[in-house]
Amino acid sequence: MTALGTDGTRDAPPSMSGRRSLATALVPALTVAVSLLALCLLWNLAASVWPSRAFPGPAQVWQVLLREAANGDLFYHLGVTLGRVAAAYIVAMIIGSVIGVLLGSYRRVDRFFNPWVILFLNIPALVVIVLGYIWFGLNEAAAIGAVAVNKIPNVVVTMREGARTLDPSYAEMATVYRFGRLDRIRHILLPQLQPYLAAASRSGISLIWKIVLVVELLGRSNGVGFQIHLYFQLFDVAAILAYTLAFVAVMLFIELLLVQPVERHATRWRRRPA
Amino acid sequence: MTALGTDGTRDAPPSMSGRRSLATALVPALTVAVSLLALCLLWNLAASVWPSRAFPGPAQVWQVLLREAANGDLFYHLGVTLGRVAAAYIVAMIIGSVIGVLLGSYRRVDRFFNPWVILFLNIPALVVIVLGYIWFGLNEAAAIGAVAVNKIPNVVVTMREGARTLDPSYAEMATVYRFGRLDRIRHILLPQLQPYLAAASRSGISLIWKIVLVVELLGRSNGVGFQIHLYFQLFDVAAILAYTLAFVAVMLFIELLLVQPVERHATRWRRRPA
Amino acid sequence: RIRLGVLKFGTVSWELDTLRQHKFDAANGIDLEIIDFAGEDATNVAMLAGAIDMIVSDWLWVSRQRSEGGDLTLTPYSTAVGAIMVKEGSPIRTVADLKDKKIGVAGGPLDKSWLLIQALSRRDLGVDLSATSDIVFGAPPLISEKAIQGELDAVLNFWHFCARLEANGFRRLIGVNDAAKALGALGPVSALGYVFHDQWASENPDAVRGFVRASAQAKDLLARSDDEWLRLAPIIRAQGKELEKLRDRYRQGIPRRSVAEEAADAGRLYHVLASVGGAKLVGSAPKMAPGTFWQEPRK
Amino acid sequence: MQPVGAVVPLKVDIAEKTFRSARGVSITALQDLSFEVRQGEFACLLGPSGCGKTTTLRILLGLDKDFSGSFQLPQGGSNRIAAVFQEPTLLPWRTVEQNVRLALPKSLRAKNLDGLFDTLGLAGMRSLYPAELSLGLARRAALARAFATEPAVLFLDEPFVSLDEQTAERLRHLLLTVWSARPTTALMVTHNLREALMLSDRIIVLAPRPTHVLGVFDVRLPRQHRNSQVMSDLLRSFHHRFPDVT
Amino acid sequence: MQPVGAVVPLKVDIAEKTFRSARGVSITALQDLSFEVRQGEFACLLGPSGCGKTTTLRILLGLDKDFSGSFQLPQGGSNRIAAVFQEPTLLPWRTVEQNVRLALPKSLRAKNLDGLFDTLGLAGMRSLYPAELSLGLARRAALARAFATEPAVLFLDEPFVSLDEQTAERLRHLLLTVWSARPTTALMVTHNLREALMLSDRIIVLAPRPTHVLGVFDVRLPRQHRNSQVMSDLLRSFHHRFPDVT
Ligand SMILES: Nc1ncnc2c1ncn2[C@@H]1O[C@H](COP(=O)(O)OP(=O)(O)OP(=O)(O)O)[C@@H](O)[C@H]1O
Ligand SMILES: Nc1ncnc2c1ncn2[C@@H]1O[C@H](COP(=O)(O)OP(=O)(O)OP(=O)(O)O)[C@@H](O)[C@H]1O
Ligand SMILES: [Mg+2]
Ligand SMILES: [Mg+2]
Repeated sequence: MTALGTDGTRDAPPSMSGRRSLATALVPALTVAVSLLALCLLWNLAASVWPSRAFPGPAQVWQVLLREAANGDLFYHLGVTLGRVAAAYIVAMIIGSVIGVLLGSYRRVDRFFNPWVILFLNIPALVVIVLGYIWFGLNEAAAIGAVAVNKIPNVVVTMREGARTLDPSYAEMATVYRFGRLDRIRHILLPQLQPYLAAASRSGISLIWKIVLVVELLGRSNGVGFQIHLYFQLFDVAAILAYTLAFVAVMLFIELLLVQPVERHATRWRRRPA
Repeated sequence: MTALGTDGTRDAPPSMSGRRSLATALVPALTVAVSLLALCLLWNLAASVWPSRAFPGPAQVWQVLLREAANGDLFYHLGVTLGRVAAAYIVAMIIGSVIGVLLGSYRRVDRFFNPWVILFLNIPALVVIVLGYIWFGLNEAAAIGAVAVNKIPNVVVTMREGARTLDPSYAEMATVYRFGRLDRIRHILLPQLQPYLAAASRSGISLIWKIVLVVELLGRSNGVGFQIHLYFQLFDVAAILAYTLAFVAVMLFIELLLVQPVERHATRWRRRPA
Repeated sequence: RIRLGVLKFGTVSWELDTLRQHKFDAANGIDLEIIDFAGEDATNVAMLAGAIDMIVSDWLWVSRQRSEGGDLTLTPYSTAVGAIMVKEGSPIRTVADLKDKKIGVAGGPLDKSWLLIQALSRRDLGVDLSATSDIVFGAPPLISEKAIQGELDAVLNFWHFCARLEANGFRRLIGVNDAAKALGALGPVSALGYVFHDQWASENPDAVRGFVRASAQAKDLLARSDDEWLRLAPIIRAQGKELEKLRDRYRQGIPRRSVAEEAADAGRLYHVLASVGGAKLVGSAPKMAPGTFWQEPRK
Repeated sequence: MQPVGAVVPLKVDIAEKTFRSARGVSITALQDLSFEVRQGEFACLLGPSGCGKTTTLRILLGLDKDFSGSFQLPQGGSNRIAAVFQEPTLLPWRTVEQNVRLALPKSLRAKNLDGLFDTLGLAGMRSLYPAELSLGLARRAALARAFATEPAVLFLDEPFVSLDEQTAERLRHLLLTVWSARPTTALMVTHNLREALMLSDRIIVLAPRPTHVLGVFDVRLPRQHRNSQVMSDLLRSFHHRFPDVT
Repeated sequence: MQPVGAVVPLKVDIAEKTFRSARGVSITALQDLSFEVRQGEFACLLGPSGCGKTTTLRILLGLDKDFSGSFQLPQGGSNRIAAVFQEPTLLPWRTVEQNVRLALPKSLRAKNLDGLFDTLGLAGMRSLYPAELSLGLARRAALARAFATEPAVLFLDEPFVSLDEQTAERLRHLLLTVWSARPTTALMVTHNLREALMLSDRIIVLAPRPTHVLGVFDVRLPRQHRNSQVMSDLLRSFHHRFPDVT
């Protein structure tokens, strides 16, 4: 469906477009590298200015990381935690988005359920997790369910705001042209909700990971949260940071290789700053 | 503004417009009352279907609430916690919004700092809190600062999405008519960011409160989090729920008496569902 | 077959590792499954969720559960308790010197050790420590770290944190056991015990008996053999002086009295604690719940 | 030319339509508005700016149900409705071509649109996003969307503004082609009297707000006979009947 | 009528302006576009839809800096610029009156706007939000905003579409009043040749995209003499010079 150049629209000369695609591929990667390097330097500086057992430098953490990676612990616990994060994330995003869009679309329903949302938003993670474990046993389902219940109200709140800002003229156009239910969701609803989905996703993953840490502390025998709390008992901050950074690295990879390309593709229609 | 349909509802005939103002004042209050009642009933039902020491019914929790209120503990700890939540909230929202809008507006800056955002987003609360206490001592400033640092990346992520969706034509209009800096922020920027601010605020307050709980657990000698963990060690779920609900009640009051009226006023320009 | 939930790298796991390493479990006809958790609270939750048969906890908690209708009971594990630690060169010499000092307390205001110290100070010195000193509650590792940093003048921490501090230039101001003795206990009382349900014990009497025997054998070995401690060093995560201190304190903490004696002392302490901690700590029961200490049923 | 089935006209009978603004002001847009358009007829709505023309179309499109009165759409044929809104209302996140195809019923999705895009001068613009179009191009894309659906009823709200006269003229012819290819009832809002006289079978003249029908001007002449001489006569007779309009 | 200081014309000299669409298509909108408008003059830009008129205005307004070439705005006077965009571009969250007042410089904020709103037929609409206006009303509000600022340079992008002829005529007179009250340089985009002939001192005729100036048509007659007879003559001579346009 690419338009060939007709009446004055001409495609870029191939030589130009060749260099451009190389540049567009390299510049972001380079920026990220420089950015991470700067971060490491800053960290190193801070660690040498305030030397403390509680704040090891990057080299120390790197050693621990290698050690834990070598004995396989790192990958095992990271894998388990990532699995839990992914499962809870999917459950929370789907349920939360559906509820959020419904509440944002129907003012009366929202008025009724708003106090519930506020309640669930503010129940401490601890309470939900303990109740989950006690009711459903110390198993994965309870753990993941508890995390999802913790996160869902946050998704609801964000998606509700998104649904409230939907432009009615697009929905009207869809009504006139008798769009099917699926087309409506795909072409009218989701593109408008995209920024809210992105916000809910990014802060969502991080919130879920933080709750998974608590869940693992309170009733699982593996996972990064389990390890982090063990090392906290020993006050081994280097190990805590090693596990944290391993997770952050995974997130960074997902962000750079998956989320950002998808997002760029989804938002390329936007008028960019000149 | 319905998402999936445009079916309208008939408005009241004009003769009713006098009664309308009374109704608009009463109906929401009534809805909230009915909603809370329904929630209590559901809770009661659940508590009697799955009776467990870990899941007391509303009556039991109410008694604990009265007891704690009578001996003054409730108000003292609630007050302390609310103070911390408010302080951390203000700090996090201001700093986070500024950073978020900057990152959303300048693509290069964003590309550079995005890895940092992801890092800070995913550092476990525990790590930040412990480092905060270690560096800055076991004091209020460290506690509030640690909470703010935990929350800021979330605000950044949401506000960044908001800044990315800003409609350039309004900014262009402002440029042509030489709007001052303040006018731009007040009349161009903030109204467009309002839904993102609302989302960041609502889920923000709840996140901050949850982190304050951890902060109070790890190194403060008062506050709701301190109490909750005390009761958690005794496994007194009724008391935990009592403190939780006291906080939720405060939030509900703020929401209904402050946030919602302000929000209604700020968004009355939106085309409402017919 | 026993499912035992413990804090990984906690002191209990040292004993259990020895127990398993030397096959004391099989020797006593039990099949011990150890489930690691990352926090003390986690083991409590797991117990209440029915996922495990046995955890390690303190008798006060057991008593409270019992008086609220639960059927938990315990068998002594260790009498080792914490102490107030100060820096070697600190001017603080007695409890009276703690006035106006900044004291870090691990756990919280309802921590048993803290209450005993308070009771002692009130009785002997007429001083309410929580009023005259600046008390900071916090997580045990954080409190220890802060003591080393020097932000806190004195800390009350759990025994293994104290042992590590001792190896790092701290000295004991007063041990909680000293306080307990001063307040009427005749000997060291096991702060912690293996906790399980009465019902489970009566259904699996052999398992409990076998476990108690196996535990005793392990303790015996740990009391005798220094090599065993060297073997445990990686789990304990300590070496040299720190390891020796931990070993010595652990050995001191091996319960040597009969269950009945301990139960009687615990009952006495209960009164003291109830008077200081009030209903908030012990619940509505005026006395320690009978049966808190598990008595081997006579055959 | 008519399909099987009863021939039902477009029948409008709106007693009142009142808006209540956010600040509480009541604005009555329509009052006792009633007119009819026979099936297969082309009618124009002519009225001052702000009188309630868009409001009327929105009611007929079923987008606003909060009014008193009733209306009836023509029955028979494919029953498909198409509308050209006053603003283009293209989905900004879909290309021009996608915008047009999405509005098509499943059976027409794969339709060849080359001719349509060519006539509209959009041939090179199919892969552009709406934000990359000029306003005139966007309007043409909106027209393409409406024409492509082969509707039985066609509503147009000032479709030919923001276009140069040459392009507008070409599009008017295209509109007539689309309209006559199939039995189509068309209702078009316009401020351009000449356009109305050239295209329509009847012109419904509206009063200022709150609007009602001032009168109906029927143009009975076949379209091919409406040359510039005839147009002058038509204009004169229109001005004679409605001296206050334009 | 001219203020003190050198009289500098509006001078446009754009070598090229090329867009790159999101899908990678290159679109050259302007190529070798150069023209001049003397200070205090009223000029019209006339060109086919999509040729690059809006693009030109955006460059002159300083909203698009990514082009090769240069331009110069007239100097002297208040130096204030006002623009009527092709779409109203009102802030949806501010009322009509707030929209107008916000665009005023601090010194004019408290100005009495009753007369202006009256002439524009917006008297009863001051407290409405833009979403509650018809498109024609919204355009008038945008005109009110531009006129209220008393600009030294005024850019208008098809300001009078979506308006009935009567209203449009009234607003054209208003525009001339505003323009002549103070030394104002005006550049207006329009597709309406009659409008251009009636209002302007010079008409700049543009070619289709990539656009450049086809020719300049100067109307030297004072405006009060442009009666319908003169207009016909002007039209004829315009068509003679630009047979392909309109
Ligand atoms: N949502 C609304 N709330 C309040 N008033 C409204 C609303 N929508 C329209 N109006 C008012 O109704 C009247 C008719 O509006 P409408 O859009 O139908 O006019 P129109 O005839 O299409 O005008 P134009 O030719 O300018 O497009 C206007 O005065 C407008 O201000
Ligand atoms: N952001 C953009 N990206 C790509 N192409 C663009 C962009 N903006 C404008 N164009 C193209 O530039 C050309 C000129 O657009 P412009 O808006 O200046 O036209 P115009 O003369 O104002 O037309 P109209 O009379 O329809 O408003 C059009 O072909 C348009 O598709
Ligand atoms: Mg209209
Ligand atoms: Mg244009």
